Amino acid sequence: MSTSKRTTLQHAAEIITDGSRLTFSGFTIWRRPMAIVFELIRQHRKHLHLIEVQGGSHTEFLVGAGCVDIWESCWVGHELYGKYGANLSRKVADKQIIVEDYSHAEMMFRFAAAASGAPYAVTQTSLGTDIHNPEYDMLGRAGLRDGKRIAKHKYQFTEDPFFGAGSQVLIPAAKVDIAVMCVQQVGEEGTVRVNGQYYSDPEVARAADITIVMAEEIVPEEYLRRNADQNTIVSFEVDHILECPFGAHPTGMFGRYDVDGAFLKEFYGRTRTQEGFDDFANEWIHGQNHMSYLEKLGWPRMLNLKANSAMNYSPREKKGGK
Amino acid sequence: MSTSKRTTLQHAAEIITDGSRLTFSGFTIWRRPMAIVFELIRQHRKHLHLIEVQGGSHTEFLVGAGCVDIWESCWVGHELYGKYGANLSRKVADKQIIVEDYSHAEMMFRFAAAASGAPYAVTQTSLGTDIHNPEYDMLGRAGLRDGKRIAKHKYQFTEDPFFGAGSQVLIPAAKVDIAVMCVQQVGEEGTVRVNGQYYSDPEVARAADITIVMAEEIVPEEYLRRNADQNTIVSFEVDHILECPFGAHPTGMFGRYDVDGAFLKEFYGRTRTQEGFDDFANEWIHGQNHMSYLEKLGWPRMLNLKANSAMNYSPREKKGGK
Amino acid sequence: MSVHAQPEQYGLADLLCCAASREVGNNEIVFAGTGLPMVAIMLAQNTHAPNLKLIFEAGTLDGRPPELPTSVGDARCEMGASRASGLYDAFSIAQRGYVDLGFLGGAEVDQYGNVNTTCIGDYLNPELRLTGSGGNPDINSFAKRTVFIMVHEKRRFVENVSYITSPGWRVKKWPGGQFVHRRELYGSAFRGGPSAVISTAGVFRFDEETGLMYLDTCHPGKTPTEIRDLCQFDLDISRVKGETVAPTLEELRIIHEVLDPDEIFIPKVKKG
Amino acid sequence: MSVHAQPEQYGLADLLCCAASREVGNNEIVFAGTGLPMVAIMLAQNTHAPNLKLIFEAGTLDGRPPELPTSVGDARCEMGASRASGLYDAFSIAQRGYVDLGFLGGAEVDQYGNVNTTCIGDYLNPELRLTGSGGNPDINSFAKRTVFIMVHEKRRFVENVSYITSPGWRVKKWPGGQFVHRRELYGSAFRGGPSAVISTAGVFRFDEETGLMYLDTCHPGKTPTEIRDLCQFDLDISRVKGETVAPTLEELRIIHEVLDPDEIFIPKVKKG
Repeated sequence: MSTSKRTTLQHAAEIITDGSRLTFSGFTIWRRPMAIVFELIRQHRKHLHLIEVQGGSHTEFLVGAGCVDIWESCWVGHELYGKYGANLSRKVADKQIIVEDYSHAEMMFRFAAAASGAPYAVTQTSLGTDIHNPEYDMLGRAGLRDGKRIAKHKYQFTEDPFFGAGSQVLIPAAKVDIAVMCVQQVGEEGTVRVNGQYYSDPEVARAADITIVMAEEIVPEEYLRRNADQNTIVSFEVDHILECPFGAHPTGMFGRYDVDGAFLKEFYGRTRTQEGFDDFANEWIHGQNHMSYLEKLGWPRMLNLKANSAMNYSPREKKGGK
Repeated sequence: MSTSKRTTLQHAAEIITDGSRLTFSGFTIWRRPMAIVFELIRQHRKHLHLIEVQGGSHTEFLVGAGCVDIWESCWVGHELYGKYGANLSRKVADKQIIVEDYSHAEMMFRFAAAASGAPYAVTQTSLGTDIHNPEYDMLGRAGLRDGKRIAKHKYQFTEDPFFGAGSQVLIPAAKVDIAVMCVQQVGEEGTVRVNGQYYSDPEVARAADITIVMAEEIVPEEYLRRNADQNTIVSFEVDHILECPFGAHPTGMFGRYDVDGAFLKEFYGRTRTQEGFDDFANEWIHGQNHMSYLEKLGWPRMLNLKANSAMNYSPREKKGGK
Repeated sequence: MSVHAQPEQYGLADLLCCAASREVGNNEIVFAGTGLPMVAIMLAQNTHAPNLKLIFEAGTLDGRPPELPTSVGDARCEMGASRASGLYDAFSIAQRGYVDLGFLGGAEVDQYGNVNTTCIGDYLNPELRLTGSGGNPDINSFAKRTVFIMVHEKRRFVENVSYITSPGWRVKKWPGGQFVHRRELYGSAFRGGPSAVISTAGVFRFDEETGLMYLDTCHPGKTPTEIRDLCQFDLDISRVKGETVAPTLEELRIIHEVLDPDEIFIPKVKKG
Repeated sequence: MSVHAQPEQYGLADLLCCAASREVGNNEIVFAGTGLPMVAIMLAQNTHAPNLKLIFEAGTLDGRPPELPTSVGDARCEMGASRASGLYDAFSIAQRGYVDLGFLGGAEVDQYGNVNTTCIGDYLNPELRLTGSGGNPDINSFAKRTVFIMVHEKRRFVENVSYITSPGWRVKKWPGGQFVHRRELYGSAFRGGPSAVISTAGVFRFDEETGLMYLDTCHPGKTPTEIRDLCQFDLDISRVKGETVAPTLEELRIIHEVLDPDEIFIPKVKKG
C-alpha cells in the first residue's frame, strides 16, 4: 500500500478536535481506548459530544476532566468496581453536562442504523417508559436539534402498517464523527480481528466518519487475510491505526489482560468530588505518557492481570478483591 | 442434553409441510440444501411459498417439480452454468406461479428485520424502479395480503423525519415458517460454524420459526464451543440437525467441494421444457436416495470437485468447462 | 433429597439467590444482568435447570461460564458458549421473542412493577443521577417473564417511581403520560411482564389484569403486615402463600464452593 | 510503455473488458457483479489501480482473489480478502455510501440509463422472464458511479425499458409513475448514477442534467451514425470524442494468462 495508516498516540488524539461527536469500542469496563482517552485529557479536549451504546470507565475519565458537554447513551458506571458514574452524576446535578437517555437496545439499534446507512431504526423496546417522556428530550430543550448533526426529534411513534404489530418507536441513526477503537489485532491496511465478544464494535466502526484503531499489536495484513472469515472490521473502514500495548488499561481485553479492578475501585472512590478527580488525574494522567504510566503500574501488577492464553482471562486476578 | 435434535433426511423433509413459507441457506449456487430439496420432490411437496434473499439451482428444482406456488425474491439462475431460471420462466409465462419481485438488498433487509423481531425495515434502495410499481404487487393482485402470513402491503413510502434524508421505502419483515440450511459443521446441540462467506445464513436462521440444519459433519458440541467467537448460529436457534455429506451437490461448499458446473449446465440445458425436467427428475431424483445419488455421480467426479484444504476450492475443477 | 438449611446457616443474599434460581424453568432461555442475577441463573444451571440457555447482553449466547464473570462483558463469559458476538445479536434475539425469562435489578419499584434505575428525584433536577437504563427496559420489554432482585427499603417500594426506566404492568402512554395496561401499548410484542420481585423482605408477584403487585411469600422472620409497612403503596397481602423456601444445603454448597468462592457477589455467613 | 494491440490481436470481449477497467480509479471502492465486470476490475487491480478495494455482493470485502471466481458466492472470493461475511454487510456498506463505482450488466437500457434485467415484454404477461433484479438496483442506487457492460442490439437500446429494474438518471415517481430526475427521489442518498454504458458498439455517457445518454467513443470500425441506428431512441452523437482505446498488449496478457486462462468469461482470439 502506498499510504500508511499508522499514527501516534498524540496525533490520534489530535484528530479528535474540540466539539467532535465521539464514540468508542468495548463494553462498560472492557476494551476501552484508555491510552487515547488519557491523551485527550492531557490535550485538554473540550465540548465533546459522546454518543455511546453504553458508557464506562473511559466516560467517567472524560467527564471528570471536563472534556464532555453532551452525553447521549444509556448507562455509566464501573460494574463491580463502582456502582455508578460519580463524575457524571456530579456534573448532571450541577447542570454542567447535558444527558440524553435512551435504552441500551435503542442505542445499539441507532448505531446499527447508522452503520447500515439508514436514517433511523424501528423497534418496540421501552414503550411506556420515561425514556419516551416528551418533557425529557434534553437536546430538544437545549435547542440543539438542528436536523443535521443532531436529529430533529429524539424519537417518533408510528404504527406498523404491515402486520398490525402495534406501536413502533422510530429512533434516529447515531451519527458520529469519530470512533476510537481498542482491539487485539489490526493489520497494516486496517483489517481488524477482535477476539471474544465484539460488543458493538463492527457497527460503531462503520457508523463513524473517521475510525481510529489502537491495537495491542499491529500484525502483517497477510496474516489476517489468510482467514478472512475470522476478521471483524474491513480494512477500508479504518482510517488510522496505532500499536499501544496495554492501551485499554485499566479496562480489560479478552485474551490479553483482565480489568484492573483495584485501579477502578480507587478511581471510583477518589473521584466522587472534583478535587478528588483532579488529584487522581494529576497523579495518573497529567505529566505522564503511556510508558511512564506503565512503569508506574509496575510489572507485578500487570503480570497479575495477564490473561492465561488457554482461558483468555487471568486466573490470578482476584477481581478487584473485596 | 436430554433431547436430541438429530433427524433424518426423510423426516427433515416431512417437517416441511404443504403450503409452508420456506427459505434456505447459501447463495445462488453455493451451499444449497439440495439433498433435502430432492427429498421434498420425492415426497411430492406442494403449494410452497418460497421467500428467499435470492434464488438459485435449488429454486429451479423445486419450481420445475411443481412444488412452488409463490416465489418471493429477486433473482434466479445458475450463474455461469445457466443464465436464467428456465423452469421459473416457463411457469411465469404459463401463470402457474406467482412471482413477487423485490431488490436483493430489500430481500436482505427484510430478513434482517425479521431476524431482529422488527415488523419492517427502512431503506433507500431501488427508488424510482418498477419494483415499486403499485400495479406489480402480485400478492396483492392475488388477494393474498392478509396482514398475518403475508404483509398487508408490498412496501410503503415515507419521509425521513429525523435528518431530512428524503424518501424512504418501508419493506415488511420476511416472515418464514422454516429455514433449511446446509453448512460445513453443526454441533450436537445445534451450534453452527460456517466457514467462508456466510451469505445471509445468520439472518435466515433467526428469522424462521423452525430451523433445520443439514451439515457435512456433526461435530462434538464442545469442539465448537472452544472458540465461541468463530461460530455463526446459536444452538437454540436450531431445531433439527442431520449429517449428510455432499448434501449441497450440485451446488458447492467453501472448503469442501466446488460447484458441479457440468451437472448444472446439463440441468439447465435439459429442463427448458417440462418434459425435460420430468425426465431429468426421473433420472436423478425419483427412485433414488442420497447414497444411490452419490454412487451414480461416482468417485472420479466427486474427487475432482473436492476442495484443496489450503485453498478451500478445487484447483482441478474446470468450472464446468466450455 | 433436598435438605433445607437452618436460618443461621445462610444469609439474605443466599436466600434471594436461591429464590431467584427457582424462578427458572429447565430448557428456558434466560437473559441475565450482572451480579446476583448471574449467580442465581448459574445456580439454576447447576441444579434443576441444566438445559437452560443463558444470554449475556454483551454478546454471549448460550453461555456456560466455568467461572463467575464479574460482568457480562467479562472474558469469562465466552468459555463454553455457543456463540460470542455482540449486543446487536443479543437484543435482536430478545426482540425476536426468544427470551423466556429476564433477570434484573432496580433502585425503585412501584405498585405496577415499573422500575427505576435512572435517577432519584425529579429527572430535570435530580437528587442523584444513577447508572441509567442499561438493558433493563429492553430485556423487560421483550422477555415473557421478568424477575427483579432488589433491596427492600420503604423509599424503594413507592407508589410511583421518579422515572420509569423499565416497564411494569401499567405504563405511561405518551404524549399524555396516562397509565394504561402494558398490553395496550406493546401490541404483538406483548409477551408478559414482571413476574416476580424478590426483595430482601419477601417475594412479590403481580395480578396480570389489574397490574398490581401482591405479596406472595414472606422471607423467614418477616410478617405480611411488616412487609406492607415497608411499602409506600397499599400492598395486597391477601394472597400470601407462606414463607419463602429456605436454601438447601446443596444450593449453598454450589453458591459458595463452585460459583462464588471469592464472595464477589454473595458473602459467606460467618460461622459461630 | 503501453503498446496498443492491433485489431486482429483482440476480440470484442477484450475491448469491453479493457474499456471497463479504465473506468476504475486507484484507491476506489468498487462493487462488482459476476462475469465480465469481475474480470475488468481484476484487470484494473493488476494494472493502474492496485489500491482499489473490491466488494463482492455475497460478502467478500476488500477481496483480492488470486484466481478468477466464477461468481461472487465462489470459494475463490475469500482468499486474501480483508473480511468474508455476508450480504447484510455488503449492502450496508453500500447504503452507508462507501462505494465509488458499481459494475453491472443488463438486458435492456433506455435513453436515461434505466436498465432492465427482469423480463422482456409486459411484466404482467411477459414474453420472457429473466433472472430478476439481483443486486443491480441496489449497487446502482448506492454507488457514486455505475458502469454497465452490455451486448449492443437495437432491441436492447430502447426508448423505454419494459421494466425499470435498475435506476437511471430519470426514473419513475410512484404512485403515478411520471419520470423525474433521480436527484428528486433519492434525497440525501443521491450520490450520482450511471456514468457509462460500455456496449459491443461503443462507450456511452450521460448528461447529468437532462439525464440523456450520448455517444462518447465508437469501438474501432464503427461510425457514430451506425451506432445511432442501433438505438431505438434518438441518440446524441454530437459529443463523440473518437475511437475507444484499444487494449494494450500487457492488458491482453493479464486477461488471458493471469485472470482468465480457461476462457471462462473472455474467449481468446484465434490466431491465424
